[in-house]
Amino acid sequence: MAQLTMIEALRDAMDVMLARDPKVVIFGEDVGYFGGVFRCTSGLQKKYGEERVFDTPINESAIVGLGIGMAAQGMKPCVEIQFADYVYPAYDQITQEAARIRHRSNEQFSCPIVIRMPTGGGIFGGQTHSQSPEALFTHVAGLKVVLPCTPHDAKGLLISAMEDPDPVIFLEPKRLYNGPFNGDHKAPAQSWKNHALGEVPEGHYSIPIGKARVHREGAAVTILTYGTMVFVAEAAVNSLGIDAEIIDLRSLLPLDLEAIEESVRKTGRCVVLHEATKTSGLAGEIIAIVQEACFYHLEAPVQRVTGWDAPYPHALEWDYFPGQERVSRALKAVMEA
Amino acid sequence: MAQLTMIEALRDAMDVMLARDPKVVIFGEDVGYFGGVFRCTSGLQKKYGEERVFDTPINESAIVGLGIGMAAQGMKPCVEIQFADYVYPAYDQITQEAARIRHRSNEQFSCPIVIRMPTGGGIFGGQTHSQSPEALFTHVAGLKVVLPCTPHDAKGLLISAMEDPDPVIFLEPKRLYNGPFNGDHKAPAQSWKNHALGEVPEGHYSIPIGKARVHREGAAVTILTYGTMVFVAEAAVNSLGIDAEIIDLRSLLPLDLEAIEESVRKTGRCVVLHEATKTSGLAGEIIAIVQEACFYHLEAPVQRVTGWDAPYPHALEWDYFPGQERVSRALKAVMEA
Amino acid sequence: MTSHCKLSFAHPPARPGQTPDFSSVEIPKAGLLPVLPLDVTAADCVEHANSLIRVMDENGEAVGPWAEFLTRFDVDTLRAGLRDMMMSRTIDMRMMNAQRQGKMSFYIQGVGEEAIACGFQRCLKAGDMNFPTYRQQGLLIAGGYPLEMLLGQFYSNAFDPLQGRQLPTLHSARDYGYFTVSGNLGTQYVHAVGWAMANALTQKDNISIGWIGDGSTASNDFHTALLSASSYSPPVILNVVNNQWAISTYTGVAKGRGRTYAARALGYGIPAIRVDGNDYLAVLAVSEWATRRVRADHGPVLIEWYTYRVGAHSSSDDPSAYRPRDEGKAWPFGDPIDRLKKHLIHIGEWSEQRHVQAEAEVLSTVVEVQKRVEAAGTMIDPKPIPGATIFKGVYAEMPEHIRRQRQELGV
Amino acid sequence: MTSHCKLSFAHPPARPGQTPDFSSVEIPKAGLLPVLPLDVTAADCVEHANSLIRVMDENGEAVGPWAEFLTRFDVDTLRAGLRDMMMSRTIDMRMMNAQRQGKMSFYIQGVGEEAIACGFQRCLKAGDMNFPTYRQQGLLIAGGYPLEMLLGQFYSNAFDPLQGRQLPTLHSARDYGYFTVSGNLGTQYVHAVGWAMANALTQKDNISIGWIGDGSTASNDFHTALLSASSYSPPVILNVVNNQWAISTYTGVAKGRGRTYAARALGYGIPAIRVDGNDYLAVLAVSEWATRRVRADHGPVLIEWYTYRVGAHSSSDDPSAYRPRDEGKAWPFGDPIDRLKKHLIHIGEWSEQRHVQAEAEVLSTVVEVQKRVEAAGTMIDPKPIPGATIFKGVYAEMPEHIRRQRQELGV
Ligand SMILES: Cc1ncc(C[n+]2csc(CCOP(=O)(O)OP(=O)(O)O)c2C)c(N)n1
Ligand SMILES: Cc1ncc(C[n+]2csc(CCOP(=O)(O)OP(=O)(O)O)c2C)c(N)n1
Ligand SMILES: [Mg+2]
Ligand SMILES: [Mg+2]
Repeated sequence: MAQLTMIEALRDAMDVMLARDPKVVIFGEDVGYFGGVFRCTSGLQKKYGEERVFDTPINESAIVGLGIGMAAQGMKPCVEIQFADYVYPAYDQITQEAARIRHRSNEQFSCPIVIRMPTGGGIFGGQTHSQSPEALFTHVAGLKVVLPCTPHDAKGLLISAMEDPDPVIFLEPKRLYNGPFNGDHKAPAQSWKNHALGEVPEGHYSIPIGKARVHREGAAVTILTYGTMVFVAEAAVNSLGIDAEIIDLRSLLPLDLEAIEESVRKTGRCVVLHEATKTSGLAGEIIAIVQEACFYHLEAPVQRVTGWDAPYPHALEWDYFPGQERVSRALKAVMEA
Repeated sequence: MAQLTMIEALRDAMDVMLARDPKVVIFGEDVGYFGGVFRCTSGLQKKYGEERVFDTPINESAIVGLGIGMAAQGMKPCVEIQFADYVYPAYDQITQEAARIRHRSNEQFSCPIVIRMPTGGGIFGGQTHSQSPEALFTHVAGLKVVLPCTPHDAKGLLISAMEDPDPVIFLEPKRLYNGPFNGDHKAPAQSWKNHALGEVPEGHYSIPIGKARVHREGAAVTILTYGTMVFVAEAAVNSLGIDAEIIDLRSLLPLDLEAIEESVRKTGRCVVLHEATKTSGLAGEIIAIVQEACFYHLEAPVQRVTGWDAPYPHALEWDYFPGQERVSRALKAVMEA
Repeated sequence: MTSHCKLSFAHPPARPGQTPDFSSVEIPKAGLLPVLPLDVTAADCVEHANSLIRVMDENGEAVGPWAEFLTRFDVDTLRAGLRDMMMSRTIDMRMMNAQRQGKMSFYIQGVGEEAIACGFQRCLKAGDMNFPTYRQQGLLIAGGYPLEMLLGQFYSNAFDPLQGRQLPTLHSARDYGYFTVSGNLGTQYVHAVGWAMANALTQKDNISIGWIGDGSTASNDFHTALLSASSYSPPVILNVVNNQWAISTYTGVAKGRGRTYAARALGYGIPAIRVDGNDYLAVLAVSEWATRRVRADHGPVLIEWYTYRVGAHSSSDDPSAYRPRDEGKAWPFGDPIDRLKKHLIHIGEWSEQRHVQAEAEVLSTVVEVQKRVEAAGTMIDPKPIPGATIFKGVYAEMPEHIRRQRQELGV
Repeated sequence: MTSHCKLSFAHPPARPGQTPDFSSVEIPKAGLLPVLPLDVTAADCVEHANSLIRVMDENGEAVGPWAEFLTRFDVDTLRAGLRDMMMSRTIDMRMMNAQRQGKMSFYIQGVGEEAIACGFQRCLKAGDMNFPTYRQQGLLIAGGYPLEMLLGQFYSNAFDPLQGRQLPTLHSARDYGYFTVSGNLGTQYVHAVGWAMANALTQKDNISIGWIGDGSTASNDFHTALLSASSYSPPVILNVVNNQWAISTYTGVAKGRGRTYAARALGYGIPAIRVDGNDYLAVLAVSEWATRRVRADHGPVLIEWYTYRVGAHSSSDDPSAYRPRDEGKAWPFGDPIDRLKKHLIHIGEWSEQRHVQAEAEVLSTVVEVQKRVEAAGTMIDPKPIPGATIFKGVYAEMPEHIRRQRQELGV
């Protein structure tokens, strides 16, 4: 198997799908000739031509709105929003149109569009290159929302998303594009090239949307998380020496209810982590599910560690990012309760 | 004190503020000459002139975007979005601009705008006249979100919102515009005109944002809710004869943490109700808060009763609306657990 | 320069209590404007974007060069067109009544604007797709959509192809080239462009048609659609139905300092023309021209259909609060049904008598269908659709959390 | 008509490896276009929206009727303008270097476009408000913004008026008429219109100015702003800086079939003109005209400034991947600093020698400030701002849940 970065894995998924299905088209700002500001689509226009991979004007509602029209007419658009922070002009088209066309037309029309976007902080991007808006999509029935944290999952989930009959919001933790990141920004950067989870099969394979991945098995406490925080959790767990089960949710809508409930019933303790703003974040939903399904198994209140209720600050990035220290504190609290 | 409908109370608040503060301006689709499709601004243009109360083109991002510019320059715009379902074209301006201008400019600029919009179902409005999008705003730091359920609160909170130095999303439960509604759509319509909560003081008064209202005191179980569901809860409680405490949250961001925590610690049982779609709805956040702060007081899992994860269906409205029956079932479950 | 600036606000020519006043409306003579080449560019249709193409003159005669596009249509088509419009109006009248009787929650009529949708539809072919608003029901009527389904949607009963999901008049009829109507204004305009791009990319020999109201040209989607159509040049016709009103808001508010909606397209390099929308012959002629242009890959075109919303905005609206009660009658371009009738009589293919008879036929057809459909349930006497349908089609496959909710609903 | 339609895609004239090619750019002679009356309407400036106003000819001479607007400015102002541009460029060079050394996270330069912001600012007065993008730093430099604050923002240290909240070049300087720059493209354009409306409604004798890039004219906010300006006619100038590129995307993608960005405004009934943005004299003249017009309550105007983005889009960008490496040098309108220098020499008010000396002065000023500011912390050697500032200003008053979070952060 090849060792790929997450960017290469995503590109590989699009490459595979462009080759397999003539209805796949790829477009977005700078994705055509140049190959995207993160170079995810680099080389694809050259390989498949301008009718398959092309540049758009800077109008996110056009990118999504055109994609909806194409998807309804049987194509499989996979569009890129340059940063998740810029998806809001398309929010109306995504939530009121893409999410509802199948239902409101009683299945006369459908909308198999994939909307890719880099998400999360850790690159000193400030408040407009760091956002984690997943909860703004997981509240919308009709959408699917996924967020892989490894090259292997990135490719497999992107292929699933592109084969899905419904609209999928595909969030890419940009801090993990080139390697895993455990939250210690002073440590030397790691690469996927020498990491087990950087192993990516060639050709077509898929990872089902709706299924979580057990990142680390354990019995003492369940950590429910996704994206960059998976590796932060792992580092915290290793340094504390706790027998934690780390579940990489990766599918945020629908959530893998069975996996969540089973693990927390087993461990009786739970911590939920995400980078997004706390209030009304996805952790709230997850905690509600956990307390409802596992109330009588819980030995301590479920803790959450999240980004603060403030814009992501440029210079104070590491005060904002929920790093190992805060995760460890929560783990200790939930273990000692 | 006068008996007013909620519409009259809202109009009264705007009237009071237009008279008091020359910087108040009111605009939106059809709000000027006509006075709004719900007639909330009826007569105000005539009274204050077109420079204070005016019609806008059908462009919600213009309504909010212009309001932001005006607010930053010291005015106090109170704008109307015709239905909450149509706010999404303005979502970018609200979440990326209004919510963040104070913070990102280190308080050089601010954005005291009020964005009013009718919300919720119960009027056979179908999927585009029934939505409850509060959770899409409560996730956004920098916004305040309120939702009154009585004429008295409507006026007092709207005045507070218009005097607030920060942007306020002001949600109006349209099913309560003319009278309370207990969820029984077959019963004759009630009016605020003969209801205690329809008593509205004249002139200026305000109700602080951030404080909940105890709608009914009780000791056996805490019901945390807001909007139309307050009256549904009341009816269910009365018919079950339970000594429930019903808390009308009315300020959804910030939430009244003390009121929530105190009540649940007292009762040990809790049900959370809202009309909005379940997954990632505000109930999740509230449950997360409750279980974190009151874990050792809880005698049963917190239950939630919400709208389903589907678009609001036109004809099947009453299968969608979380009525007394579902609320009663949850209350019984939490009491018997 | 010490005096400050003053904002301007657009006002309609008359308000309730005043006499309707259309004196500022320019009424070019029929037949004056030349025909444009199919591959006309934006720069070459400035006049057509600012004036008004009219084909039928005061006597009911088809005049001028645009009439050449009528040769494709025989007189049976014109009579069918008349019937389409009568059918549309009769349904509107009956349904407004049914709504007032509480049999349905809501209704939106298109009275006065019938020529546009009914005429345009005649130039489409199988596989073309309209992206309509709530006020283009005429497309379905002229397109042969079964009346049972049309009415079934209003009553949300077993005849309703959408199983009660949508408000009355928010139809969806894929097989009849009618995209699922959104309650959110504007959004469909961009979909039309995307659909047309898909047609081009997958080598489908079909066009798509966006529809939008004058008020909704203010929406971001209007810009988005024009921009995208300008960037990629797909086979799409962009229709603007300018009926002077957006609920209570005068069209001047959306138009601002601009002269016409058509002219707005020119800035995007999209050719645009303006047409008397109450002139069925002009509608046919220009629609024929536009569909030919777009099918021949000369790129998008925008058409502003100039008309007047005679009825209330919807069954929830009372226009007497914001405009003179009889403004519709004063509309200088007349009534589309009357005018086509006059033309047909003028050319000796119709008579007052046949008209009365046709009216009776149309009415009895509608009444018969209405009875049959109402028997399957109205809002007064609903025959419930099963609650479980709420969860059907949220996704192609039902996920676990929704399965649990369906269970909780107990269905 | 059986063949299907083909989409069109815009392409730049040359790609990497090819010779820069501006042969399709029309270069009207300086001084040709007549001056427009201050109250010109959209209909009367079609030529000005499609051609290019140029004041300085090849010899550095100010020619034609637009030069009359230069009489307000004495030669000291022109020399100050030259210095503004030199300062802007020097800061760009030094900061790009500092960024490459890892001292700051990110930088956006404006090389090649200096005349526009620097010149425009000279026509503003206290209380006017710009709504800039990240590339209008020249407004601050020409507006006398203290360099300590400008550089402090780049280094996010104690000199930073925004306390590290924002990316470098996303300034906010209320007292200098500079609205807080958003990273989300386009949004500010509408704010400019709203601010101008507030000025009119509260009888403030000031104007506002929206700034947007060519690529960002595609944004919905561009439409929204034009529409609103058209509807209410507030005192606002809407600037479009057309520098041919939007990151890697050629300007043709946003322009589509439209001829110019200025022409787009005409459809909204907003007068619009197009100006050689590398001609400092033209910038001054047209800015003077536009500010006079708008202050005199003749309503909004849109100006397309035609220029070229010489540098990379940002410090994260490498333009050699998408355009010829030396395309900037081939730009037919030259370099704004060279051109103003030439003019000043031509009129006998400057010399090569003085220029070299001025360069040295500017550089030493920047170097001195840079040293002082860097001493307060760079990204290599940060002097942390307290973490608690994260929570400051989310709201005017800190709510309980944020107070708890601050406590949790332990600050
Ligand atoms: C995004 C959005 N904003 C507001 C509305 C409310 N609304 C429904 S119809 C209408 C007026 C539309 O006017 P116009 O586009 O002229 O179409 P017409 O009704 O005249 O056919 C408005 C404001 C809506 N449905 N969607
Ligand atoms: C809404 C939004 N979409 C995308 C981006 C990413 N982005 C930043 S700058 C840029 C290009 C802007 O080009 P243009 O408007 O021409 O301005 P220029 O950089 O040339 O000055 C893009 C696409 C953004 N910041 N905001
Ligand atoms: Mg209209
Ligand atoms: Mg540019």
